[in-house]
Amino acid sequence: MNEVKNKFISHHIGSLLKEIFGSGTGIITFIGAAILIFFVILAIFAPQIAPYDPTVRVSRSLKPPSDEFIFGTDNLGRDVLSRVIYGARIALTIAFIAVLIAAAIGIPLGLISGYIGGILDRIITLIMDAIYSFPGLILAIAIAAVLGPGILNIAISIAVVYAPTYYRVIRNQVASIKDELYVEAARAIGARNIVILLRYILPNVLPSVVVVLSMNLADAIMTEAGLSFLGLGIAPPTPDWGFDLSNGQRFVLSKAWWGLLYPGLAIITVVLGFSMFSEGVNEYLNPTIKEKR
Amino acid sequence: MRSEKVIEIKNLRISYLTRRGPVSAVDNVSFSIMKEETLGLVGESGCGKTSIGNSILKILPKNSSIEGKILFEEKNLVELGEKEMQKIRGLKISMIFQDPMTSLNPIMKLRDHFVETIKTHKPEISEDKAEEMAEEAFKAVGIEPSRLKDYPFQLSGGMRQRAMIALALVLNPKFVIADEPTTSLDVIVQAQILELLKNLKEKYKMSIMLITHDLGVVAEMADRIGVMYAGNLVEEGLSEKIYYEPKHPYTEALLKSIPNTKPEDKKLIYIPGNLPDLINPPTGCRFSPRCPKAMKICFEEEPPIFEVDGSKVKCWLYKGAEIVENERVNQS
Amino acid sequence: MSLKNYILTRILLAVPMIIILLAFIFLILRIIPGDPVLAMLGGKAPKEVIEQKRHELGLDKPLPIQFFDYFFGLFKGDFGKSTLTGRPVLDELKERFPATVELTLFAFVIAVLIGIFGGTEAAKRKDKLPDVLARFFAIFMYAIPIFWFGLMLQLLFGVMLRWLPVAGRISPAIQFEPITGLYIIDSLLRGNWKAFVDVVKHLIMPGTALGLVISSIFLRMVRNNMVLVLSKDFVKAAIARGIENKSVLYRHALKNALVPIMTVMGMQLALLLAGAVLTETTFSWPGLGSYLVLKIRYRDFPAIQGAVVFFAIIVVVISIFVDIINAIVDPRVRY
Amino acid sequence: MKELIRVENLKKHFPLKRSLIEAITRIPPRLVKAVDGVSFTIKNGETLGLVGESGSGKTTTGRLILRLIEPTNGRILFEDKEITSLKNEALRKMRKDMQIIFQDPMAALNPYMKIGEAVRHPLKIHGIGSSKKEQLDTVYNMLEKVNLTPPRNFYNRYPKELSGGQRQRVVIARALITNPRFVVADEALAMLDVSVRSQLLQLLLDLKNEFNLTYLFITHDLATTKYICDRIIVMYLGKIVEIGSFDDIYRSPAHPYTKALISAVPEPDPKIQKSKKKLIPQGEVPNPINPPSGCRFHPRCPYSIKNLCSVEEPVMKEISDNHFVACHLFD
Repeated sequence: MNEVKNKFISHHIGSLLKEIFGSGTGIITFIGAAILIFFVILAIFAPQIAPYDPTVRVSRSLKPPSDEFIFGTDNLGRDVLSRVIYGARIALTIAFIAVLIAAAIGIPLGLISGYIGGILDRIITLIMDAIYSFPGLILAIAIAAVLGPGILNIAISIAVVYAPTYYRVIRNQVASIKDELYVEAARAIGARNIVILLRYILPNVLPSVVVVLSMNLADAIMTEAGLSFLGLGIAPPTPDWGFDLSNGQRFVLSKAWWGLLYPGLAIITVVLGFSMFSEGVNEYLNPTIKEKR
Repeated sequence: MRSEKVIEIKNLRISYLTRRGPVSAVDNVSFSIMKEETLGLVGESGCGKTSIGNSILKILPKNSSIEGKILFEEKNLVELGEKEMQKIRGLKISMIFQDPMTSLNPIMKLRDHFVETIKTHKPEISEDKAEEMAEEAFKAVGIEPSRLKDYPFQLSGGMRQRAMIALALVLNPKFVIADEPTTSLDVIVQAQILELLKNLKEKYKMSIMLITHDLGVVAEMADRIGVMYAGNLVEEGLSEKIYYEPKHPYTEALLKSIPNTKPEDKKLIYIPGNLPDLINPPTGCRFSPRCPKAMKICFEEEPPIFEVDGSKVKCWLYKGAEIVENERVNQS
Repeated sequence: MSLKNYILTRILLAVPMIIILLAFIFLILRIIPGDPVLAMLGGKAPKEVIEQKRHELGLDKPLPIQFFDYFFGLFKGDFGKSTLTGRPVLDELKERFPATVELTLFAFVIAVLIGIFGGTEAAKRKDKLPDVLARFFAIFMYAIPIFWFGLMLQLLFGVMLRWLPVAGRISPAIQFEPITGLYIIDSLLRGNWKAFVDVVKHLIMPGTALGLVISSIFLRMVRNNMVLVLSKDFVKAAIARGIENKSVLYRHALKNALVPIMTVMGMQLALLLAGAVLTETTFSWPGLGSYLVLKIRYRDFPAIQGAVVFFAIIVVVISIFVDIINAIVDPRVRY
Repeated sequence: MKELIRVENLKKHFPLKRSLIEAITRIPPRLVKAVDGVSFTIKNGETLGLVGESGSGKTTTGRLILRLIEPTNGRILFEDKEITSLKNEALRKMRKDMQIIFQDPMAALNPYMKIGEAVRHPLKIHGIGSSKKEQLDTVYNMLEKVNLTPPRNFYNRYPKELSGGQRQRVVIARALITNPRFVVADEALAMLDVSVRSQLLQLLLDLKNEFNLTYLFITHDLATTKYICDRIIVMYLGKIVEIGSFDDIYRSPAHPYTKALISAVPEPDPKIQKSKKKLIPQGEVPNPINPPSGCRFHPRCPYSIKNLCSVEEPVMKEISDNHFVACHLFD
């Protein structure tokens, strides 16, 4: 389980924060949730919040931050602040869709594979392990290259990378819970398989599902940013943090730092937000965590 | 009569700082161990017996604090620095742990455990000589010396505990702390190990402090027994005295509640209630809430230690007897 | 099981893994909706040209045949021909490979050094200031997208301070004949001091950017495993035998803590390769990663497939290697 | 007394996991012969002790009788009815009458289930009690019987909020709520503190009398059997070596292994201890993958007979009334 979690950026961050703040998990969850709500609001109400149209030239090119354009303007004279605000839309949408697809593939497979076991389990595990061991970004790049741009296509590319992670978490949990003494106890009192699955195994797996889900969102955002930085994301002029960064890179030599700084900070903040939130959820949903045997 | 004290513990207090507050794990405990003597320290889990063992070698966790005196070779170990403690550990005082599986480094050959220990304390000894010493130690505990090149996991449970004992004794320490040395073993292997310990004690003329929850194990090994309850040493005396004439109601109850091997003695007696919470220990005597003989004073005032018939008892039943130690006097 | 048997088993186990990975890559690049030829030529190409191209690439054959062609081709070292340059893909990959190795190894060494020493010291001083600082470093470092970090370094050290070159592997002005392809080694072998300084200057920024980001994972892993191991009985037992602190920390604890970490480190090395794609793009580093991105831009599908397969093989080789080291360090693995 | 359980030639061989090379080369998996042909009966209302060291197969035997694991061979009869091949529904229905108390009470309780719900669940599964209220009353009643009082306070707690002894009381309550006839107590007291252990032993005795239970009391600790067991079976490496009444086993043990086991129990009484003759065999229990030939105890047995014990497996013989032993010394 832990080994699987290690692949999640957000897991590292979240539990580190937990370690630092000690019992103050509430604070971490709260800050995480606040950041997430903030970005969700930005995404939903972007037209109302953003001062300018993000795709339209509103000033001269590469204007440094000023009172009028507090984040400056990019090479096409577009307002960087507005683009950062609108960027939340693409980032969050793709992340959510990707995570849903990955979960929809990985979770049922993991449940079946873990509970039934046997040869089917071995085969699925072998395939999933092979995909899992492959560097995710390169896989996503290859798939995105074939599929071409588009929100759904990018989401699929990311989902393929993360589906094995869900599978592994769920499968390993189910397989180990199946051997727990309380499952044997349930059989000893005469519970049916379906009752065992629903009342004894599922409640014990659910927390990991929720935690993995929220951790995965952070990683999906990172991967999406990486893909669009490489030019494999949404077609311009749609505002997208990763694309804006690769666009801004061309003007590094002109010292136009504002085009680079703000989209990057946006990515970092969202990733931190998801990490904090998922760790808090982890703590909340896991009644065994506080008191050890 | 052996009268020379190997180690003397005076007014020892150990507490742990936890999230719920400080836990007073050991409260004002004093006792000594004589040369070539085996003292058994008995009690249920959480009574503080392991804390005492660890405090002597100063290997308590970081959230702990020690007060009092642990006198060994005219030095107070409580005040000794880490460098000086290192010179004592393993050389003069050794420890045998409960679980030999987890107490040996899993990815280190047994031979290297020995060589490392010997070379640390006696750098002048050559590696070959150290290996020879390890072989001797293995022979002494009844393991084939060729098994030194194995890893701990390749040995059976009983063999591992033998190896652990050999490692503890390789530098011929004069004092050995054995912390539940047979708890994780099966009955027959336990008997083998106890027998081995007894023989080795005779051979190497060392003192042993045997920590265990099992009164039977203590009776097999110990000359004297100390009974602990909730951080207090409630009774201390010669083994036979403790068994035939227990003075403290807890000792009495504990003796009755453990099964003996007499087939006719089938009456089951148990101590009602639960162990106290050491964050808020009961006022007065810590056993008072469960004690069948508790009097008014037991709930109000902590009993001093009385000397009764050669035993030391921390119980108000013996009010009027000579007070060995009154903690309010000694506290300063 | 003897070490030899273990290694044999491990290599045997890698065979199905490689087959699955190759099949997976094949399936993704051939079956997923979207036509590589159309994507290559654009929608407006005449039908005959498309058919011609299909035939050229063997795409008109039935799928299983295509798969076997591809599979046995790979077996013989035939990675196909680039549609962009017309050269064998394998040759192009071989040219690019040393650059990626140099960057990745440099970053890996930085990450391991920071991870092991930082993590050990943090664990030793658990909950004290150095530990808290180390943990904060790990949190923020890992939330930073590597390419953004690279851009910020470029901006600061390349553009504003002008200390280091912004991009590339070596200055064009420097005349220098490579031997192994690893420029640092080559420049030393040639005794070309000027080239060496130049190469190192080029390597510092991308290598450090990549290394620092990955170091946060190592740091955290080493720290947490060390904290766990330090609480184990055998550490207490070692202290109780009078073993010195340093010896307990590094000889007993660290070695044990590294056992589980090593597997993850191997995986991270593979992850580093992925990170290298972004880093190479950011710093115009002429390695496999920027090769892949370049080929994607020109829709050179044989080259894309070749590069991905190449990555897959590297990953499998690394994982075998790591498992074998693990079995040497920890004998329990073999049984 | 009527017989409640009959076990005939019961075997359980667990296959070891093969390595890849072994699987490819079709080397048959090695077997751990955990239980290797045991036969015995349990009479209605008695408590049968099953004693042995780790690796003796005692826990596996308990689980086999309850059909929690599938036997490799042999028959199990419950009230003269064969239950060895019961499937699905019939097997589930049978569970109402046969229950188990586990060693580790924390692991035996679902951490996400309130303890009241855990105790009530068997009632729901078997449709006992017409209404929720009736079931709740039954549960409260049971919680009170195991001394978790007041029961309403305990009902809504989670396992982690209880002490070890209290958790074990919950497990006992859950096992007894369906009014079973037969209960397997699998090292049920091993993980508890001395003072709690005797409390729970007393509880088990009280409940046995109240519900007219039949116990199979599995333990490694010979000394506790005397308070509760009428008869005792001693197992060694998957085989039964001796069966007899408590007095037979305790006062006149026949098998050298039983003797060793008894003399190895640490004796708190210093006088007895000094006079007691120790008969401790050398070495440890061998690996059940390759058990010794003939009598499995012969390599460690001080009385081993040359060319007999190592070759021929001893059969069960009745040496006195209902006292059976499998040893060549009694041929």
